[in-house]
Amino acid sequence: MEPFLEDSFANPSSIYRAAQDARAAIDRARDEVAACIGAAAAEIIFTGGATESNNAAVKGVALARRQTHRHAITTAIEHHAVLHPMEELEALFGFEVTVVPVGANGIVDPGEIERALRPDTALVSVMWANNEIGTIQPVEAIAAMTRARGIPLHVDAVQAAGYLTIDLRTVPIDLLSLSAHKLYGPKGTGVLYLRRGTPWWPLLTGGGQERNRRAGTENVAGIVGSGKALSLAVQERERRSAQARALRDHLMTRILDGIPGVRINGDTTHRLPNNINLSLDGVHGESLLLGLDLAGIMASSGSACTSGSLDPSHVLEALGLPDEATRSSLRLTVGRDNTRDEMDRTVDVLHGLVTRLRGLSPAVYGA
Amino acid sequence: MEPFLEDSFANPSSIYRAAQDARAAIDRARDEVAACIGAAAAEIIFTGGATESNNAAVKGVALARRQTHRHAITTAIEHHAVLHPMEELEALFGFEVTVVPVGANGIVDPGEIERALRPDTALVSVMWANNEIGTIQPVEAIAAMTRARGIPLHVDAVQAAGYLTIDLRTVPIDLLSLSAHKLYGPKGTGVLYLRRGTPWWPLLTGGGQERNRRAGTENVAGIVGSGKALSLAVQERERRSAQARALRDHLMTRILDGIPGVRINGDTTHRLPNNINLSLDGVHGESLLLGLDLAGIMASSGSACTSGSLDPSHVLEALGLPDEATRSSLRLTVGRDNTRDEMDRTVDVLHGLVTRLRGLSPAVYGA
Amino acid sequence: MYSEAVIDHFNHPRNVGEIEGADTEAEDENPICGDRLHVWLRVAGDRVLEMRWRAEGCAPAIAAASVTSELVAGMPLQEARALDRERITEALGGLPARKAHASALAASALRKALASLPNTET
Amino acid sequence: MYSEAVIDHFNHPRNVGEIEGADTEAEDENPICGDRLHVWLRVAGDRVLEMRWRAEGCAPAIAAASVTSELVAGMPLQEARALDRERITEALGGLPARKAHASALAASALRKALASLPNTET
Ligand SMILES: Cc1ncc(COP(=O)(O)O)c(C=O)c1O
Ligand SMILES: Cc1ncc(COP(=O)(O)O)c(C=O)c1O
Ligand code: FES
Ligand code: FES
Repeated sequence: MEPFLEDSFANPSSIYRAAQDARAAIDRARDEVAACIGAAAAEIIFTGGATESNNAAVKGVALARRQTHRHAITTAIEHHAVLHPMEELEALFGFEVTVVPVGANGIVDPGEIERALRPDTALVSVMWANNEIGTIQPVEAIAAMTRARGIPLHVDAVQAAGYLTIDLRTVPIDLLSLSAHKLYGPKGTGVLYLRRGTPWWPLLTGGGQERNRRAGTENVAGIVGSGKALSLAVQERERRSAQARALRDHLMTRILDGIPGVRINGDTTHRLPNNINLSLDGVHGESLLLGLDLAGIMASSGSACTSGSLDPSHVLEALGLPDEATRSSLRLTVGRDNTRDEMDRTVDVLHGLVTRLRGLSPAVYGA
Repeated sequence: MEPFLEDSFANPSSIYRAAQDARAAIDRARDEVAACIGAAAAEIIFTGGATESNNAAVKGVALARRQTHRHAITTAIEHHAVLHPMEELEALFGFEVTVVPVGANGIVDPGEIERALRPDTALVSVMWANNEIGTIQPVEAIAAMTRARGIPLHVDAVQAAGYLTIDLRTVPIDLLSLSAHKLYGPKGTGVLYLRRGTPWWPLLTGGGQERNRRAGTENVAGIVGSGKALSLAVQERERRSAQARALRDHLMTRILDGIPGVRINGDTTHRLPNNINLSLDGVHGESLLLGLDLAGIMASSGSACTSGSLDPSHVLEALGLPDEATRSSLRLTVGRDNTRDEMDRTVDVLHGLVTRLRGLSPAVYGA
Repeated sequence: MYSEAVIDHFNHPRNVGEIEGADTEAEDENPICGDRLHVWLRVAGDRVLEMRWRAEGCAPAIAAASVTSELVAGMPLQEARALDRERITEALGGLPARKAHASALAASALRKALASLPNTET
Repeated sequence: MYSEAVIDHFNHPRNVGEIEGADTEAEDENPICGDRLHVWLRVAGDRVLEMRWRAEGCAPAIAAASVTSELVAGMPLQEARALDRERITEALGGLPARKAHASALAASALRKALASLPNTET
């Protein structure tokens, strides 16, 4: 019987017995997530998504250190949920932010980060793997450098978590963002790893939840789902990676062999096993997406006009791609449930579509 | 068939057909919420909870206006998710914050707000109804004042939504926080009403979701549940209010009649129909909670040591209650599914418990 | 997201190709998006007889070119000169707000071709 | 959240009450929480014979007083003087971190009572 009271009943930080189950479920999820990345449970904070994790990480460290440190470093291919908070540090707090470029292969040179370090560098934020081109960044080398200088390092591992080994006992990263919804978990819930002792100014203040590091009644269902999705993804990592790689490589080989005028964007070896990013001469990415979508195949593009904004992909621009190549870009991501037949069908649909679209063009391609 | 790609599949801002359903569901929820409070759908932002709504509201307006306005006004009985962001404005941006006191009845005098207004007041934040003592604030009078001076007004309506009529066509509030989980909806999802044209600096930046006012992949399930819970609560408002009031009044009368040494905290008429807040001489709130809990009855207390923090309730302190009264306070909230029998049983359990605990005391009470 | 008409024109574009010995032709480009459109027209007296086109661009840009080629067939020159993006968007059954500019390319390429016509009438 | 022992002592507190003609007694208060505890002791030779108490406070403070009254019955004075909050917490089967200080009141009230004993031994 629970005559009273919806309020505390719903709130897993309350002391009541009815709330104990929710509390215990959250604690189990915390243990699961911690185990996935070699962290202590007390270092895991649940958030409302990877965007919040990234915002909280960048602003959290910078604001905590702002009185003595007014410089931050990131790379040109970060997610906007890192880049925009960095711009806020400039606009609101007079920070200087060094945005380190990447090579034409979409990988940052740790030497460039090292050269950008200053005595007043508050933090460095580098993603583990890029969401558009799948390139894997040398975070181990960067972590060694930042740790040696006592500078907190934030890593956006949203895309890496399903495919790469993340062991924070061996890689001295201080803050790490994760999201379960890229791993078949619920949307609108995320994780922030915060190494013990990292300077911290909370993004959300209010109640004392998450040990005063993130206020707000917890999304219990989302947290439980996140714990499950992450630990399942880690358990299955090797199998899923091998499977994705086999399918991806098959798809890529068939596209490169069968369709003329195609180039790959981003490094081909230091790359997530599930990602392909191509530019297809003379076709517009948005037209490719629609054509594929009409055939039941989902993809994305770095072209302007596809994302709801009119800006082309800042990631592809950072590789130094010409406008045409960005406009004609196509990203395909291999999922857990995909089959080899689907890869073949995708190549066929894409081939037909590209041929048809090039046939409409005033220019002559691959003919 | 959805061979590709978990990524865009999961993301309701993408252009793909598979994402259209999620998008449409979010839009329906937005319409539902807007209809509940007399707003336009475009003025509704979904957040990760009322804590985020409050943080976003206070910081969002203040940061947008910071170059010309460095003053903010709030009251002493706001939720910490308003008070702590206010403190951040002081610490990070050199704001001055006027915390207006309340009367001994827990209600703010609009004249006090008026006297606190300055030419550089960036915003005013006043809650509609208090979560501990249920007192209802004169937000209409305050809104008329702030509107006349062009100062944005934020109202935390989390506790009010289920019991009071909220019609933003007639009350010129500029920002309003709501949460479905107080209304039997999901946890970890909230609503922020943002009147068209209100100065805005987003708390979460990144992708362009929610028209650039709140970045991050949306918690689709939570949003849908929130829309449902809120619109159901509004439909049932009169019935639920009448029912809660009848039960609450019965409970209150029986307690006052049956148990000596009890006083009511907060105004008895301008008060939510579901809330009781008492102080019971000579017993410790935390002991009452445990005793009630062991009998299956949930309650809460403003005593230190019950909330996870060691601070006694700032709300009860703001009423000017002596320490003993805060320590011995008990909040009972009548829920949707409660019955008259449960009220009677609660009085009996409480009576027995108070008698027993007073019997342990070195002092002599009500004997 | 797109209307039936846009998808139909995207899948089955009408009047694609060149016109040998066209009375006028023009190529235009949307400088922001990079979409390109080349149109060829046959004209007789004060009417457009036929429009053909080639395009490289997004789906609504292709659909806009296609529907424009249908709209102008047999259309008085004066009316064709006044054909604006709103009318093209309407003929497509509407466009999402952020793609509304896709019709502009078709309207401007057509206008450009008509402008270079030897001025026979009026 | 609370151990079985805490709940048992809260529901069935042992040795509640005063001792008429006690050998010593003392009252103490936790200044932060406002919890109050009064203890009465009977002592014979170098042993505590009996402790009785009255308390106003939170559940673990009540349970701590109760379990302390059991612990000290028959205990050598020297051992009773050394009884600390850790030992009381242990006897309660542990306390949640944020309530760990609840045992302190029992330990300090006991120590205060023992300190005011006419110093018979040593
Ligand atoms: C690398 C990376 N970081 C952060 C995010 C933001 O995640 P969310 O939209 O779930 O908040 C994404 C989402 O696409 C991402 O790919
Ligand atoms: C008045 C009020 N505002 C804000 C909040 C914060 O809500 P949440 O914990 O869901 O973020 C609460 C929750 O108790 C509340 O009662
Ligand atoms: S991309 Fe075609 S109109 Fe912008
Ligand atoms: S309230 Fe009892 S120990 Fe703090």
